[in-house]
Amino acid sequence: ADEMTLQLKWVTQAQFAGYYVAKDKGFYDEADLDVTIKPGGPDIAPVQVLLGGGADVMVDWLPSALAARENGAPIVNIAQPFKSSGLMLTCLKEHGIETPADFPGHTLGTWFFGNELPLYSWMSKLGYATDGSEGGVTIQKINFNVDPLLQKQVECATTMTYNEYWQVIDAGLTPDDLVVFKYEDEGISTLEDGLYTTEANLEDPEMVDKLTRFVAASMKGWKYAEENPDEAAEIVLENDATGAQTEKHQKRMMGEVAKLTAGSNGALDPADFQRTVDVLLSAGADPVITEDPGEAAWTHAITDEALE
Amino acid sequence: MRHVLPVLTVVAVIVAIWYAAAIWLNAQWALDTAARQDRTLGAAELVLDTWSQEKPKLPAPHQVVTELWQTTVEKNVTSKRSLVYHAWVTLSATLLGFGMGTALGFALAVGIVYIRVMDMSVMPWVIASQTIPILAIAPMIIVVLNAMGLSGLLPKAMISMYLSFFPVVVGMVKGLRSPSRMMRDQMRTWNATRGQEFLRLRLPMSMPYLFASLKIAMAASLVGAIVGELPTGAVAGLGARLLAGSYYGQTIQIWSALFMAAAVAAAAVGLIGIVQRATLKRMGMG
Amino acid sequence: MWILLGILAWAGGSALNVWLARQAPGRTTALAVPLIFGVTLIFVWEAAVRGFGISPVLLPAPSAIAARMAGSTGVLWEDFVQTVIKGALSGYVIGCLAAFGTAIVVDRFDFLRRGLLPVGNFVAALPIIGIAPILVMWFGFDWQSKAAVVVVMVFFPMLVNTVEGLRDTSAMQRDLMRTYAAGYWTTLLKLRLPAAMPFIFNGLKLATTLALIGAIVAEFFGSPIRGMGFRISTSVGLLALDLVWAEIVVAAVAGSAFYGGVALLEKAVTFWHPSQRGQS
Amino acid sequence: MTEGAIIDARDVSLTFQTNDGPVHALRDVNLSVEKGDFVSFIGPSGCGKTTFLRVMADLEQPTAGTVLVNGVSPEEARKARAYGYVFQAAGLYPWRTIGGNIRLPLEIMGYDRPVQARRVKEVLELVDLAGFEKKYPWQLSGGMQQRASIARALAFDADILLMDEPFGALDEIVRDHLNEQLLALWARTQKTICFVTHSIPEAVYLSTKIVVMSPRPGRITDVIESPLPRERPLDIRDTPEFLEIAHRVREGLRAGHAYD
Amino acid sequence: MTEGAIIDARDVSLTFQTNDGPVHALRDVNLSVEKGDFVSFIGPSGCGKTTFLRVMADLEQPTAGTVLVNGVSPEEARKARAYGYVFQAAGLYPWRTIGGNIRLPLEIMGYDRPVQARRVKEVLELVDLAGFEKKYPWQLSGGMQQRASIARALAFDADILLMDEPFGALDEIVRDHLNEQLLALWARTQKTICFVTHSIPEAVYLSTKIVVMSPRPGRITDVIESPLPRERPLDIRDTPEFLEIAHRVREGLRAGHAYD
Ligand SMILES: Nc1ncnc2c1ncn2[C@@H]1O[C@H](COP(=O)(O)OP(=O)(O)OP(=O)(O)O)[C@@H](O)[C@H]1O
Ligand SMILES: Nc1ncnc2c1ncn2[C@@H]1O[C@H](COP(=O)(O)OP(=O)(O)OP(=O)(O)O)[C@@H](O)[C@H]1O
Ligand SMILES: Cc1ncc(C[n+]2csc(CCO)c2C)c(N)n1
Ligand SMILES: [Mg+2]
Ligand SMILES: [Mg+2]
Repeated sequence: ADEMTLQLKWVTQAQFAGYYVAKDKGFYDEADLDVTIKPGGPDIAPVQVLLGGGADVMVDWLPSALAARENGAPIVNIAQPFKSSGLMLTCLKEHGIETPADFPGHTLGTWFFGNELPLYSWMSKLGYATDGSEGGVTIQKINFNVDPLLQKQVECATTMTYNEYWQVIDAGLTPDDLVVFKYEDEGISTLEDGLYTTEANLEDPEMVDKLTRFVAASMKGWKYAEENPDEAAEIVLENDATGAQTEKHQKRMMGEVAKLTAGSNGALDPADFQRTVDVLLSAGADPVITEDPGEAAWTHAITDEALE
Repeated sequence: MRHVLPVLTVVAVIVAIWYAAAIWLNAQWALDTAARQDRTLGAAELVLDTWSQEKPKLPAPHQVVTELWQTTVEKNVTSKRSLVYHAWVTLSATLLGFGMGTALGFALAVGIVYIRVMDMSVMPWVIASQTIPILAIAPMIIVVLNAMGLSGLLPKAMISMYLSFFPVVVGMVKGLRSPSRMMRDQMRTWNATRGQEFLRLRLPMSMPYLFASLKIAMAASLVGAIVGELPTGAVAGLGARLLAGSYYGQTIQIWSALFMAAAVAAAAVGLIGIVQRATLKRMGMG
Repeated sequence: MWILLGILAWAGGSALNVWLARQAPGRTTALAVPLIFGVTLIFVWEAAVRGFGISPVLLPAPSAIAARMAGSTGVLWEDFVQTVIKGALSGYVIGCLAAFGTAIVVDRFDFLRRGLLPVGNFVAALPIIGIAPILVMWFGFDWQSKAAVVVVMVFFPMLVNTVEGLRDTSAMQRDLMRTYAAGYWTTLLKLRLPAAMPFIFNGLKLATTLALIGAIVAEFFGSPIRGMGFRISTSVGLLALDLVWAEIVVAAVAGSAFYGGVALLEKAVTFWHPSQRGQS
Repeated sequence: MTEGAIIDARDVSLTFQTNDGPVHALRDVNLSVEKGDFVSFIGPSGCGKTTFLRVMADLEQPTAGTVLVNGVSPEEARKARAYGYVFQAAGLYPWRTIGGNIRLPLEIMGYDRPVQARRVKEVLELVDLAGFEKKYPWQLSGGMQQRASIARALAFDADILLMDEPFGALDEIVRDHLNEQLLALWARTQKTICFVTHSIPEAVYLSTKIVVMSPRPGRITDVIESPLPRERPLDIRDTPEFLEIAHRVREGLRAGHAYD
Repeated sequence: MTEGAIIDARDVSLTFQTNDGPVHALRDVNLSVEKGDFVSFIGPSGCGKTTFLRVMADLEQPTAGTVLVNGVSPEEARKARAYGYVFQAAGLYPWRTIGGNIRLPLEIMGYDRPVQARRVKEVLELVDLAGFEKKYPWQLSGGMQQRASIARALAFDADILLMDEPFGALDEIVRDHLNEQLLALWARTQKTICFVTHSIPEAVYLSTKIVVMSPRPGRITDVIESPLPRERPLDIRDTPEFLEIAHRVREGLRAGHAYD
């Protein structure tokens, strides 16, 4: 079998169920692939791993992938299993924020490491300064958990529909205590988990063949996971080496993730791509990317073949 | 008794302060929760609540102890939910890194003592190297090593090595230079070779320094292994536990991993202490 | 081509140093040798990056880092103030003073010494990466939590060194004070503190590197949107590796300067100690 | 108490408890020293000379017996700053200049600044170290350091001077010179001096009373009252009286020794 | 070169470069020592005695002049292990037993194990330390340590023994005893001995030749050939010849001194 390595963007969880299912259910074997899945972490930049040769494919979000491209990393989107964005901003109701018009004067927490880009775009679209000045908002970097929201160090925090939101709920708050703003609903959503590889890989026919088989098998995994969410969650749990994940949380997460993958057959929708680029280009004084990367940043070559 | 009583007293005081601090830090959450449920808390209820929250700002001592007990004694040591398993993962990287760091530090020290150019050029850079925040470059080191085909234990051990070689260099340079002028002159009058001088004078003379450095190096090495675990994908090890705990706000888990780490460090350092006493005793310097 | 140049530079640099080291020792050679060593190292790095065509998102060339440093002085300065001046320095001062005060109390009451030091050794073994998130949770995101981390880091090395130093007087030196019927405070001031200075400075020097590392690492666990640790951790995500390395260079230079400053002070204060008189 | 005795030891014993069992450093030592006496203690290494001096200085507590210094206990005498002590090694503080070292006891005892300065100058001249006030101890030879340490003990007004082998590290010529000076000082100031030495000629030359001790358990085997006049030129050492006393001391020493 | 001279120094000068400027430790020193001589060096502190011994031992390079030891340069003599050196302080390695310390040079010089054991036993007996082989240095008194250090220098076959104030730290009785033993040893082994001391009686008692030195720049002011017989009981020290040589040494010393 051909060996392949996949670098995830984050730790083992149902967000990546499709790949674990494909491996566990033997879809990769059927495609004559031997896939190693490397979990990510807060300080891992998957792009570095990809360019360093530590992986053949990676999962990344489009905004940070495009930022990396501008910094000289020749990476290309080859498939897009996630159709919609799970990103949202969650506020505690007690702080009196009901609509985006209430943001000025409040502290919004976000993850950085590339994840802050959509929030900056949104704020600039709303016309709010982000340096804490009069009439603007204060942006605070927070870690990848919801403690700052619970401890009231920030008033709103970035959450994912499938993960952090439920951590807030698990902490004892009810949906009634919260106000959520989904990026998808605000019309500023950006593309999330996609599959990327290097330009060099795409020039190698053998590699292209492997990637094609990989994408096909992965999508099969995703569709299986959508249909059997509980079983998929179990598979994820078995693959979690930290032993920190819980069954309840993963099953719930799988259910939410299935909503995001639904509607994608794996091929990138150029319209979604263009919307993401537009959102990023609009980001105020310090834009994330300075020019439209155009079609060089993605390809249908793999998916066209894979989804035959 | 002379040694135990003071320690027990201090520990008792710390535990008391700890419980008090737990009330102070966790009260807000207890009150907020109660307010959301339209309840009011009596003083006793409040105190009990602050000591038994699921994700407290500061877990109470007994919560940490319970967690430690559950994750060490009550779990099979091969289970991924066993702290013993994670401690072992970290310890193996620590020991490998410690070994490599000691070897590197030792080699550098010998070079500095015997080779003039090294003496003059290396030391400032060794000091500068330690002002680089390792956590910042650890992910990059791991990525680069991965790219070179090194993965698993070795990258973590390299970071341990980076942190642990420094105390060994500093201590051993001092130790290898500790023989007095007269002692070195004696060797000269017997026309001893450099090797003989090293083995029979400098090395034994540096033993107390060596052990003092080894203890510091071991603690540094553990920190290195934990740092190295953070960006390896949080797979296994105490660092991964710390990290996972922090993603999911599991403070109790953080604290128990923390104490486990300190216990591992104390045990490893204690072990060196035992070896030290045995060695020095054999050398008649006990 | 570049690889060849790198090898040549390496050979040239070491040869020059070997030659310099043979010359009569003096201030200039003592400075020049490590400098040449460093310059050679940087040149080899540059040559390797160019020669092997290493991607700038893995390891940027020194020239790229230098260009970035020149271009981003504003950001670097802002981060420097936030991390070094506000976080590291204040924590260093508070931590060292607190440890010093504690050391004097601990030294006075033997019960405390025997109780506190073993516990202190245990606490000192707690890895800061575990402590930092907790302190950030307690003290907030701004520099106060960084200072708190630094305080925790420098406290025990400083305490242990000071306590040890205060005990480092010979029986004869203490007996002399007794024959003068000198009290506790007089003995402390005129004998034990001066005698402890070499140890205290050992602690102070050790604490300088710890302080800087502590402040930067703590920023990884929460910070306002400035600071060296913040910049490093977030720029990696954007693959602005030249900025990351620019911050690392600032950190290394600041750390070495801090260390060097304390070492100079040590030379001035403990001029009388054999280790400073250069007679081994 | 013997009438007029400034130091009076009765049945003093001192046992050190060590890991290897008790060490009897002193046993049943009786001695009385009159005001103005110059007493030398001589005896083989480890016989308890230093220990006895330390008992007088309240640096060691006897396990049995009583000692009176100036009619009071050693502790009270120490608190009253009744004596100056010169240790076996110079023991100067390396972070203070020679002047600073000599000034140290004066600062502690609260002398005025001008008085301090005057005294430091005086004693430095006395021990031939004028001009070295600003030097640090390590810049001086061993002998000069030893003289500085003597100066330090002389700087304040103590009636009693306890000196533990102060001239051990010096060569014979310097030693002779300092012996002369010490005698002159003693004659001038009327201090009482207790002096430990290993050198028989030195003991005989300096003392009005020579105490010969024997080792473990340390006891006094002989107390020799010197018939020599108080005024002693250096060449008194060639007189038959001198040689006779020296002979008696040597015999006393040899009796307590393991050899022969 | 003087015929039969085992050590021959011609116009030896040595200047140390220090931060405070040059220190002239030796200037124009000329000396020749015959085989079997017992030479004592005496002089005030800091006059260059140790330095001269170190030059002979190739531990210091003269800045001018030549030294021959056994007809070759000091370096060659050192490499041929021509001498044993006893330092001013005992300098035993604390992690080795007394036996181990004495065995050390034998190990380094590659003696066979049985030979090592035999030699260690022999020299321990020679210095009266039989039975202490397994003890560590800190379990011995200063005098015993010093004797062990002498034993170490005697353990291997060196023609020349260089001793730098080996008995400085000892009391008079022990010192007398060791002096006697050293003479006996010298008579038996026919070694050439260079011996630094501060004690005039010691120098006179031991030596066939006494070298008197004066301080800075260190030079030889007098070389006294002793008329005493090689066989010397301890009470030779009360004879007029002895006192006369002692007097001459004292005068020589005093001349070089700052006092008087
Ligand atoms: N603190 C101590 N603990 C145990 N034993 C001690 C202590 N101080 C001295 N001794 C022992 O007491 C005995 C007398 O010691 P002391 O120092 O009084 O001798 P000394 O006559 O001054 O000898 P020296 O001439 O060598 O100075 C020695 O056997 C010594 O080992
Ligand atoms: N390594 C050195 N560097 C500089 N000066 C030195 C050095 N060694 C010795 N001296 C100086 O050389 C002179 C002679 O020293 P040396 O040790 O030979 O004297 P000495 O006669 O042995 O004295 P002592 O009787 O005190 O042992 C002294 O003034 C000393 O300060
Ligand atoms: C390197 C890296 N780490 C974390 C995130 C943010 N993020 C994306 S998915 C996810 C899991 C939980 O919802 C988190 C935290 C990111 N984008 N990149
Ligand atoms: Mg004594
Ligand atoms: Mg000398």
